[in-house]
Amino acid sequence: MTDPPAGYPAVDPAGHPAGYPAVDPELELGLLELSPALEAVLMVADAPLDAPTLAAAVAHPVADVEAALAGLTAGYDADGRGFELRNVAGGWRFYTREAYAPAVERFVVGGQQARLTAAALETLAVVAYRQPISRGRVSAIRGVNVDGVMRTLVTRGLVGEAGSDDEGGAVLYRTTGYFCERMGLASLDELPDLAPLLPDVDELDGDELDGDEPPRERRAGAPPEDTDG
Amino acid sequence: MTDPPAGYPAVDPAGHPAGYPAVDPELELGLLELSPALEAVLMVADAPLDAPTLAAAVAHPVADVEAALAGLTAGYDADGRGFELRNVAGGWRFYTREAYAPAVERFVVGGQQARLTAAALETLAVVAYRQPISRGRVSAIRGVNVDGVMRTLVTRGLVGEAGSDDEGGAVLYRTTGYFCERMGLASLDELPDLAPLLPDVDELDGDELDGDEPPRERRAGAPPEDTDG
Amino acid sequence: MNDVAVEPATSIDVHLDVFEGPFDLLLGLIARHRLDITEVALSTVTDEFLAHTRSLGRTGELEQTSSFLVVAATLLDMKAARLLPQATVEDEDDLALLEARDLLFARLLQYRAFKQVAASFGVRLAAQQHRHPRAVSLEPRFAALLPEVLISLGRDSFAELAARALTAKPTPVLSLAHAHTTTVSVREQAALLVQRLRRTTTTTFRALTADAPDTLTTVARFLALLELFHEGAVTFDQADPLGELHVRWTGGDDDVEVSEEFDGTAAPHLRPSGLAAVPEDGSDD
Repeated sequence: MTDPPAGYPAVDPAGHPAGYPAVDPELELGLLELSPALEAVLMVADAPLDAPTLAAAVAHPVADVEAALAGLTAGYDADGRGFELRNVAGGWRFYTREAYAPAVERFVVGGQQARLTAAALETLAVVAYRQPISRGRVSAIRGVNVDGVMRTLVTRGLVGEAGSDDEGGAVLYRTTGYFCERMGLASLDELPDLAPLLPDVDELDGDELDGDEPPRERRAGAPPEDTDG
Repeated sequence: MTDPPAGYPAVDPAGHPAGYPAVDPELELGLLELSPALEAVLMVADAPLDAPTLAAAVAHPVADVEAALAGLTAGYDADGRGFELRNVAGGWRFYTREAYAPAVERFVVGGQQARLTAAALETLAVVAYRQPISRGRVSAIRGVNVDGVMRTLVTRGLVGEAGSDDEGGAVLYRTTGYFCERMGLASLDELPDLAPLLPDVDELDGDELDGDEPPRERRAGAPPEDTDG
Repeated sequence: MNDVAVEPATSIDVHLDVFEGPFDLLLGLIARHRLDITEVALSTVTDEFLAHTRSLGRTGELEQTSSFLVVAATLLDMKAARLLPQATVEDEDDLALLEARDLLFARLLQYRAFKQVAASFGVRLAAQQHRHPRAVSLEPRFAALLPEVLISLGRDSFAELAARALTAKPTPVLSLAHAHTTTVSVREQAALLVQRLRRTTTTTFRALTADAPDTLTTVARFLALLELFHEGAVTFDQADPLGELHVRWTGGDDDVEVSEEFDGTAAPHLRPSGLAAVPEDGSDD
């Protein structure tokens, strides 16, 4: 077992010789070849699997597993396979490659998700960047009541409850792992920075911006925060 | 598109020059590359697919598809991938390779699979209270596609098929005895009555409840007859 | 579940019927005039904004009007301020106006930022939708190894889960708790102000709103006053720069008709928005 099988890239982000993690040949006895073992496990998974879970299954160190996953991903890309390995929502999963969607979608009928409305997308965006956040604060930012839309997002599994506000006890919302999956994000850190889109607002108190306690608006009597009690 | 992408074997059991079926370059315009397109379709296929089905999905001639499948199979074998393409009873499907079964087994029994996901639980709850019910109706109620989740529930033995819809012929699902066992119920009668938990029926707009249900059942807001007695 | 298409990335062309609240409308109007978000832009679109707020009343969606009123009040405030002698900022009210103006700008910009990322979310979700995850049933040999399913819910929680899933619109119990359906009519408030102004001729805004039972009434009186100003029935005056805002009756004894601009005809009352009937943008369900 000195040569990796053909077809695996001789790329190894961890600097190991040939696409496989360096394992002392003595220790390697009885161990499964890492990359194909990972392929086998990923082939039966129906959710993204994180590196520790995979490491436990293939009985290799997590660091080696991570290196092997990166190698596989690069290899599938270089080979122009019809599938790809993606790191989404903190785990790894096989996906079909976008270029072959026409073929996949001719075969998979009815699998299309209904698209989100502009209202739902805006609400989702606010939750994504300001989480955890109450419905009232999302309402204040969007200027409209968001109860119905938030419910839709929860039903779709894109948003979930995340405890309640310390002060008012309002339910707080956050995005879910499924949101990252659908967006193709490894984690929320990959969301683009909002700051460049927000010129000159730093002079203002953030709380006021979120509509929590804008004195003027209070006077005007209409912020919808109290909807969620 | 004269050279196959790297990673595909230059083996062609059908005798074509380079791993790809011979296609007149003129005709090939606008066509998807055959081998990766097949990989993509097979990646999401749950059941073995025969060559004509695959040919329809990828829009290539059946003979070319057969040659490409043979090429892919040989390639995976030569590369020592963790998966293989098997022709079972005339259909093709991805399977894990026998050599890596230990890793797959460790993953399967590893406990990750014991607990149901939130989506699976919710789908199960809808089936339990509205059985027999089609996947389409569960989808309409939950607002998401439930194909994958329903498959999981069937695989886990919690839900089973129960004939088909009178009208559309859609497959209907019901909970199984194993479901009752796992819930600690002697029978479905022991499921708590839903009525007190549902808001006043009159306030509900049926259409919002679940898109395609007949008004009668939609309004009922209670478990179907066979559950309560 | 209707399938409304995701708006294109630059979606600020206005369909007044489908705007998403006051900020959306303002942005749309400003974009239609091809303006940047500036004070001039706001004043340019103030009338259109008010016209739209008025039409909301006509179409019987007055519940939604209150969230528009917050913005309308600031816009009118700004407009009124420009009609007054310019001076340096000293008074608390003027500070409040500046603050309200800055806040409106900031919230508009913030809303625009979220609108932009929302559009990019839409594009991304649509693109990602063409990458299909593998999710197939386990090969039978492995399925047989699956551990017993663990259903961590008790039967009551399970029933609650079912009820939640089956209920598209749970009744908003909390908001009903403080649902006292007061309504405030700008027209009625105007009539009240006319009465008082005829009696006293000169007074201050502070005095006119001192007995307002709630903030909504204050807003209504403020709007009524601006309407009266529009009709030439009152003038505003400040004795010293940025002193108290004095209101003087100039309308004589003839009847002054305050338009139904803010009240509309279909539903002639403003409702506080903290009630159950807060505007829903539930185009989604």
